[in-house]
Amino acid sequence: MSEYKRVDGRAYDEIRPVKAEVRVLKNADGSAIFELGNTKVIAAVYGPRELHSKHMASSYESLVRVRYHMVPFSTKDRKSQPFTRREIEISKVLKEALSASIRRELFPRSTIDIYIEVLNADGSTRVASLNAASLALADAGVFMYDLIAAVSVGKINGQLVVDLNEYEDQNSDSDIPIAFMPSLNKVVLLQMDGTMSLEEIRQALKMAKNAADKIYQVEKDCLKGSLESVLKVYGLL
Amino acid sequence: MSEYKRVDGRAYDEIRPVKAEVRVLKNADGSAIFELGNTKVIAAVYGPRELHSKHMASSYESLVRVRYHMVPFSTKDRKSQPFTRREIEISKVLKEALSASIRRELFPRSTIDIYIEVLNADGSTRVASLNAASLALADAGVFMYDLIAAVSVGKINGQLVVDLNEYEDQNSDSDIPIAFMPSLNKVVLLQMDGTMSLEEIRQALKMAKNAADKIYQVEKDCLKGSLESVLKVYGLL
Amino acid sequence: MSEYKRVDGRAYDEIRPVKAEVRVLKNADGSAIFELGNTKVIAAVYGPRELHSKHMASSYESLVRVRYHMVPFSTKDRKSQPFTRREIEISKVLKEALSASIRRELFPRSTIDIYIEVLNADGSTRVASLNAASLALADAGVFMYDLIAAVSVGKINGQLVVDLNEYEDQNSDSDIPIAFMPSLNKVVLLQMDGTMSLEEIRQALKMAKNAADKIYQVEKDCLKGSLESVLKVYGLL
Amino acid sequence: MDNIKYNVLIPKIRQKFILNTLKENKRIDNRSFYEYRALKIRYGHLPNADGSAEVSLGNTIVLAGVKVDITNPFPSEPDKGIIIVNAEFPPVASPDFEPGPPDENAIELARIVDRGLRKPEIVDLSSLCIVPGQKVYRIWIDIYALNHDGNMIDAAGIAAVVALMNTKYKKFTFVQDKGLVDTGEKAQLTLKNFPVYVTHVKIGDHILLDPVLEEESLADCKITTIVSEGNLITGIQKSGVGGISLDELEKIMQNSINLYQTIKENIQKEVSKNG
Amino acid sequence: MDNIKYNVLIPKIRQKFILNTLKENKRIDNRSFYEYRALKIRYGHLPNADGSAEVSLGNTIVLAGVKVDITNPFPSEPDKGIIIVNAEFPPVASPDFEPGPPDENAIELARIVDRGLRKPEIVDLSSLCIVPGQKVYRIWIDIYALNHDGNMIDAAGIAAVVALMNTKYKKFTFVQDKGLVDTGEKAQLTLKNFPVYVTHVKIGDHILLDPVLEEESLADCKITTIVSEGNLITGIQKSGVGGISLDELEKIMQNSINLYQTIKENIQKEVSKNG
Amino acid sequence: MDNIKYNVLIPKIRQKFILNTLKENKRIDNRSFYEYRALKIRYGHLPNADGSAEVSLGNTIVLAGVKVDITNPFPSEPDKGIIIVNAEFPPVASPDFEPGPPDENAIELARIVDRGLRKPEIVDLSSLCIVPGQKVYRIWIDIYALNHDGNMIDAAGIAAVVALMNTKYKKFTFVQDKGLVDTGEKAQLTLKNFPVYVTHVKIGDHILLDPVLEEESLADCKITTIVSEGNLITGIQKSGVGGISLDELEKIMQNSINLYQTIKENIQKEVSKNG
Repeated sequence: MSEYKRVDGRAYDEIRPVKAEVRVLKNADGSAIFELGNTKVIAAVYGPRELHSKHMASSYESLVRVRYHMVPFSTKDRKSQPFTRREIEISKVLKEALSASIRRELFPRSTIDIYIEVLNADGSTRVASLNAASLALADAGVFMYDLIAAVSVGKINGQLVVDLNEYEDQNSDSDIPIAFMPSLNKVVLLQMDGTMSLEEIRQALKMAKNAADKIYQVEKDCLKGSLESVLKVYGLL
Repeated sequence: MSEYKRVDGRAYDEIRPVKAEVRVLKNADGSAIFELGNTKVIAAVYGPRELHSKHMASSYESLVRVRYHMVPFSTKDRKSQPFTRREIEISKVLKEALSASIRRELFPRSTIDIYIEVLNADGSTRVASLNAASLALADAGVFMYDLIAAVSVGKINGQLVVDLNEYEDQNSDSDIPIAFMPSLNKVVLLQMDGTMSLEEIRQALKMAKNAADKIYQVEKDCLKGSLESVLKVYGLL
Repeated sequence: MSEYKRVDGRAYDEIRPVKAEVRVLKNADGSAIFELGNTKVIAAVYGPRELHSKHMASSYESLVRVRYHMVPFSTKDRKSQPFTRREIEISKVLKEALSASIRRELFPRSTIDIYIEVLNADGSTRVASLNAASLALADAGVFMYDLIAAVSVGKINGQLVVDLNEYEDQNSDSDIPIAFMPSLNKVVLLQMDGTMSLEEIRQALKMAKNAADKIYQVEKDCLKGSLESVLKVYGLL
Repeated sequence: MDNIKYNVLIPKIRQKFILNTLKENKRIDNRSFYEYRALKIRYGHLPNADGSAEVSLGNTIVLAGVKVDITNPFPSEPDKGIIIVNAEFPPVASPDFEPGPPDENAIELARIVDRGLRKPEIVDLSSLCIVPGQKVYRIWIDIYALNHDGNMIDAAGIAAVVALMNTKYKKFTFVQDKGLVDTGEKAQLTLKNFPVYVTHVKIGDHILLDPVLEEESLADCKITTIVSEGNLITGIQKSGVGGISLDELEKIMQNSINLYQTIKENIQKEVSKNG
Repeated sequence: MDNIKYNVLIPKIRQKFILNTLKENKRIDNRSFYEYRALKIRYGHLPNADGSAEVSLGNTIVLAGVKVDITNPFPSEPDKGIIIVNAEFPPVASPDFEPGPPDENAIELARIVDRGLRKPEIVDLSSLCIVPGQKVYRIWIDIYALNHDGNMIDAAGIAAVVALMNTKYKKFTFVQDKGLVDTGEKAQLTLKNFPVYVTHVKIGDHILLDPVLEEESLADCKITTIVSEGNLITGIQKSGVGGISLDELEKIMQNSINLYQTIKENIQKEVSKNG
Repeated sequence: MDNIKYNVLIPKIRQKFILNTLKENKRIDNRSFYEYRALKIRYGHLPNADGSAEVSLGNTIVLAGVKVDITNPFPSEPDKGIIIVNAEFPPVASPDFEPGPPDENAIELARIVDRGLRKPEIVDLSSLCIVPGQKVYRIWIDIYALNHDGNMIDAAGIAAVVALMNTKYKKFTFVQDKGLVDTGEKAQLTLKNFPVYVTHVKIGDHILLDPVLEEESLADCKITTIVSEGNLITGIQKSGVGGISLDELEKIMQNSINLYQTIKENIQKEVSKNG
C-alpha cells in the first residue's frame, strides 16, 4: 500500500458530504436533488404515462427512458456539444440499472421518463445520477424492488479509494462505478476501466458495497423525512 | 431634433417605393410579391388543407404555420446556415401576427401554410414579409378580420424615421417593427430593441400608424387591381 | 488514336478480374459480394416486407429503397462524412435502375430494401454496386425482368477504355457508367460527364455493351453455381 | 415548425372559472393584477460555472450559468468582447417539453434576454478585449428552465443579470513571445445598467403582471417590456396570437416603468440575503 | 431516403387522356413533341447577389443567385478557383415540397447543373486565383425553385448560366505586408462556352422535349443531355424507373445537338431584351 | 432515445424451448456453456484501409478498418498520438437495423472496444508523435457490423486488435523549412499487449459464454470482461436490465481470466493461417 493522501483529506473509504432532497420540482411526478460534495445532480420523473408513439409501447411492461445530460456550465470547460457519445452511453447503462429496479410489469402500455441534469460535475456523476433518479422514482410513487444505492471506487497510486472526485477520476489507475439494490444483494450497474487484478477488484467491490450501504441509509432517511413532512401537513404526525 | 439626413434622401416619414403584386406563383393557393425599395419578398399560401399528422390538428380552428426564410444570396454576405435562430424567432412572431388576422375558427382540422422567401434584404424584411403574406392570404381567399399593414420605425441620431433600410437598421439607436390591422386599430406585431423613452415610443408609434395606413392603401389597391383583372377575363368589367 | 497504355496493363476493352458470390450474409433475404479488381462491394436485400409507415406504401406496386454507402475506410482518404451528396445522387440512380428490373407489381403494399456497402473503392463503384445488388435480388428470389449488368466506359488521352479504375477515373476526359438488362436490350442507368462527340459516345456504348455481356455471363454462372450447391445439399444433383 | 408546447391546453370549465375570477378583479392565486409572485434567488452555488443564479418566481424555476472563454473578436468589432445567450427548455421542466434542440419558444426567450443586454450594452464589451483584433473574452450565458409555471422571461432575465453580477473569470494578459498568460488573478464583470424584464398579459380587457402558466396559456397576448435605470425602455416583445390596442400598450409600458424600482430593489434584497 | 415528392400522382383517367392525346401526336398543352415552352428571363434584379437570374419556362420558375467570396484553394488544385452548386426545392414551389435539407431530387439537379459547368470548365477557374495555394475566389451558385411545373433542370441550367454571365465581383489584390486589398474595381466572370441543358422524356414510344410536370410524372424515363458549342456533349443523366433502348438514346442525343443553336439564340434574345 | 433494436423479440414458446434446453445443460446450437463459436479471420484484404480485419464468430460478422492520418495533438497530451473508435450497425447486418447515425448500442460497443485499448494503452501513443505539440498520427478504428447474430463485442474486439496488428502507415518526418515530408517508408503499429474481450450472459441461474442473438435477447444481463496478458482485467461492462450477484460476477471474471490463453491462441492461429 502506498502512502497516497487524498486531495481533499478524506479517508480512503470516506464518501463526500451527501445531500439528498426530494420533491424539488412541482411539475414532475417525482424529483430529487442528490449531491456528493460539489457533484450536484437533479432528476425528474414523469410517468408512468401514456406513450405518444404506440408502436414502441409494450403490452406487458412499462418502457423506461432515461436521459442523462450535463448542462453546458457544469464542467470545467464549457460543454458545447448538446449530447455527447459519453452521455448516450451513460444514459443507456443508467436506463438498464433503473429498469432493473422498477416493477415494470405493473405498468403495461406506459412509459416512465427519467430526466437527469448534472448541474455541477466533480466526479462520480453517473452514480450520483442513479441515486437522484432512484429517489425521484420513489417520490413519484413508482413501485420498485428496492432503492438503488450507487458509488464509485477506484485505484490511485495503488490505493483503493471510494467516491472519486474529478481530480481523482482524472488521475486514477482505474475506476469502477457500481450500483446495488442493497436489500436484494444485486448489482445493477457495473463498469470498469483501467487495469486491476481480480483480487483488487474483489476488495474494491467490498469497499463499494460498504459505501453504498451508507448512501442507502441517507436515501431512506431522506424519503422518511419527506413522508413525515407530508403527514404533518395532514395533521397525521 | 438633429439634422440627420437619410442616406437615400427620403423625408423622415417617407416610405420607400412600394411594389405589390398577387397571383405570381401558379402552384400556390395564393401568392404575392411585396417590395420596399430593394427589400424584395415573395410569399406563398397553401391551404386551408388537411394535416398529415392528425395529432397536431385542432378540432375547432385552423393551425397556421409560417416559415420566414432568407435565400442564401439575399444578404450582403452569403447566408450559409439553412435556418438561423433569427429566422426561427421571426417565423414565430409572424405566425402569431398572421394568426391574429385569420378567422381560424372557420377552418377546423386544417392547416394554413405560409411560406415566405426574402429574395433581397435591404432592411425591414420582417414587415415586408407580413405585408406579402397578408396579400397572399387574401389572394388565396382565406377569410380574415383585416389585412395586415406593417412597417418599421426607428431612431437614428436622435431622429425618428420610418421604413429603415439596411444601412439605417445597422446604424440606428433603436428599431421598432410593428404591424396593424388598421380598420380594427389593433397591433398584431410589436418588437423593439435599442433605447427609447416612453415619449419617444409614443411618437414613433404614431409615425408608424401613418405609414402603415399608406401601405394599407397600396395593399387594397393591389387586391382591387387583381380582382378587376379577373373580372375582365370573365367579361364582367 | 493515341498510344495510351493502361496503368494496369489491360487491353482497352478488358475488364478487371471479376469475383461474384451470393448468400454471404445470413440475416439478409439475399446478399452478394461483387468485386472488380480492388473495387469490392457487398449488397444485402431485405424484403419484400411490410412497411412501417403505411402512408408511403403503394397499393399497386412495391416500394424500392436503395442505400449506396461507402464505409469510412474504403477510400484513399478516410471518408468522414456519414452520407455525402454524391452518395445520395448515386443511391437515387441505382434505385431507379434496380426498380426498372424488378416486377414491382407482384409485391404491392411492400418494400424491398437494398443496402449496398462499398468496402474498397478503386473506381466503377456504382456499376459494381448494381451488379452486386442485382445478384442479391436474385438470391432473395425477387422476380425480375432480367439481371442487370453494369460497367463503366471512358475516354483517356483520346482512347476509349472499359471498366475504369480509380486512377483512370481521376484522369479521364470523360466517364460513362451504364447499366443494361441485356436480354431486353434496355439501358436502365446512364450518366456521363466530361466532353465527347456523339460519334465517340456511340462507340463507347458499343464497347460498354460487349463488356456488360461478359459480366452478365459471370452473374449467371454465379447464380447457377449457387443453385447447384443448394440442390446438392438436398441430394438433387 | 414548433416541437415544444410552451402553453398548456386548459379545459373549457377551467377557462370559465379563471375568466369569472378576473371579472371579480381577482386572480386564481389571489394576487392583485399588478402583483409579482414571491421571488427567491440563489447564486454562485455552482463552482464550475464562472457565474450562476437560480431564480424562483412562484413555482417557476430558471437557472442561468455563465462561462467565460477566449476567442477571436468579430471582424466588424475587433476591440469588443462577445456575449452569447442560449436557452433550453429541457424535459425536466414540464411534462410537455421534449428532448431536442431549442424550439422556437426557447430561441425567442434567449433572444429577448439577449436584447436587454446587447444594444444598451449592459456588459462593458470594450473591457473584454485582451488583444484588439485578436483575442477577446467571450461570455456564454446559458439559461436552463427547471420548472415551468409561466413567465419564464422575467425569471430568465433576473437569472441572467444576477449570474453576470457574480461572474468572476481568469484574467489573462498578452506577453510578447509567450502569448496569452494567466495572471493568476480573477476579474469581475462590471454591469453598466440594471435591466429588468417586465411581462404583462392581456386576457380580454384585463392586464395582468407576471402570469402563471394557466394565465399565460389563456392570454390573448403577452408583452415583455425591458426597463433600465432612467425610465428608459430598452426592449419590447409582443407574443401570442391576439391583437392589442395602442392604448393598452401605453398602459403596459407605463406600468412597467412604474414597477421598475420596486422589482429592482426586490432583486437586490434577495441578492444581499443569499449567495 | 426520399422526403420530397418531385413527381405528382396522376389519376388513371387523366393518364388515359394524356396517353390518348399523345397517340394523336398532340400534347396536353398543344405543343409539338420537340417544342420548348415560352422562355422568360430576368436577371441582375437582386442587388445583394453578385449575379442573378429568374427563368420561367412556361409555369416553371427557377431563380439562380451567385455570390463570390474568397477562400483557400483545394490542395490538389492550388491555383484554381472553386465553384459550388446548391439547389433547393422550397415549399413555396409546390404543395408537395416540404421544408428541410435538400432531398435526392434537389441534390441530383444541383449535381447535373454542376456537371455541365465543371469538367468542360465553363468558368475559367485559373482566372479565379489570387495567390496560388493561398487565396482564390469561390463562386457559390444557389438554385432556388419558385414554381414547379416540370423540367426544372433545363430552367435551372439556363438560370445558372445567365446568372454567371452577369456576375460582377469585387476585385482583390495581394499586397505585401497588407494581405488582400480591395482594388475598388469590379471584375466580371468570363465563360468559356455556353452549355445548354436539354431534357426529353420517354412516354411509351413517344419522345417529348421539355416536359410539363404531368408528362414528367407519367414518363418511363427522362434524359438530360448537356450540349456545348461545337456539337459536343458535355453531360448526360438518365433518371426515372424505366428502361430505354440504345436507339432511343441515339435519337435523343441527336435531337439535343440539333436543338442547341435554337435554344441558345432564344436565351440570348431574352437576355438582350431584359435585365 | 433508442432507434435501433439490438435485441430481437422472441416468441414465448421459443423462450420456453431455450430455457428448457438450458435446464438440461445444453444450448440451442449444441455448444457447452463455456464454448466459443467457430472463429474465422481475414485481414489486410482491403487495400485502401491501412489495416483491416473481418471476423466471423459463428454467423456474426464484424469488419474493422484502420485509417491513419495526421492531426494536432490534444493540448493536455502534446506528445501523444490519438485513437478514435467508431462503430456502426448498418442495415445490411440485421432486418432490425435502420439507416442513421450510430444509436446507443453502437456507441456503447465503440466505447467498450475503446476502453480495452485506451487506459492500458495497447497502442504505444508516444511512438505516434511526429512534432510534440504540433503533429501526431491519428488512428481511426471503424467497426462495421455485417451480420448480427449476437456477441458483437467480442467479434469487434478481435477485429479491432487484428486490424491494428496489420496496420501499416506512411512514415512522415519533420524537416526544417519544409514541414512534414513523406519518407516513402511504411511504419507498422506496435501493440504493447493483447486484450481479449470475453462476454458472458446470465439467463436465470445459467452463465453462458459467447451468446448467439437469441440467447443475448433473452438474457437478464451481459457482462463483458476485457482481459490482458498477466491475468489483468482492463475493462468491464455490464449491460441489460437485470441484476447480478457479486458471486456470479466473481465467477464470470474468473472464467474470463481462465479463458484468456485459449482465445488468444485461437486468434493467433487464425491470423497465422490467413491474411
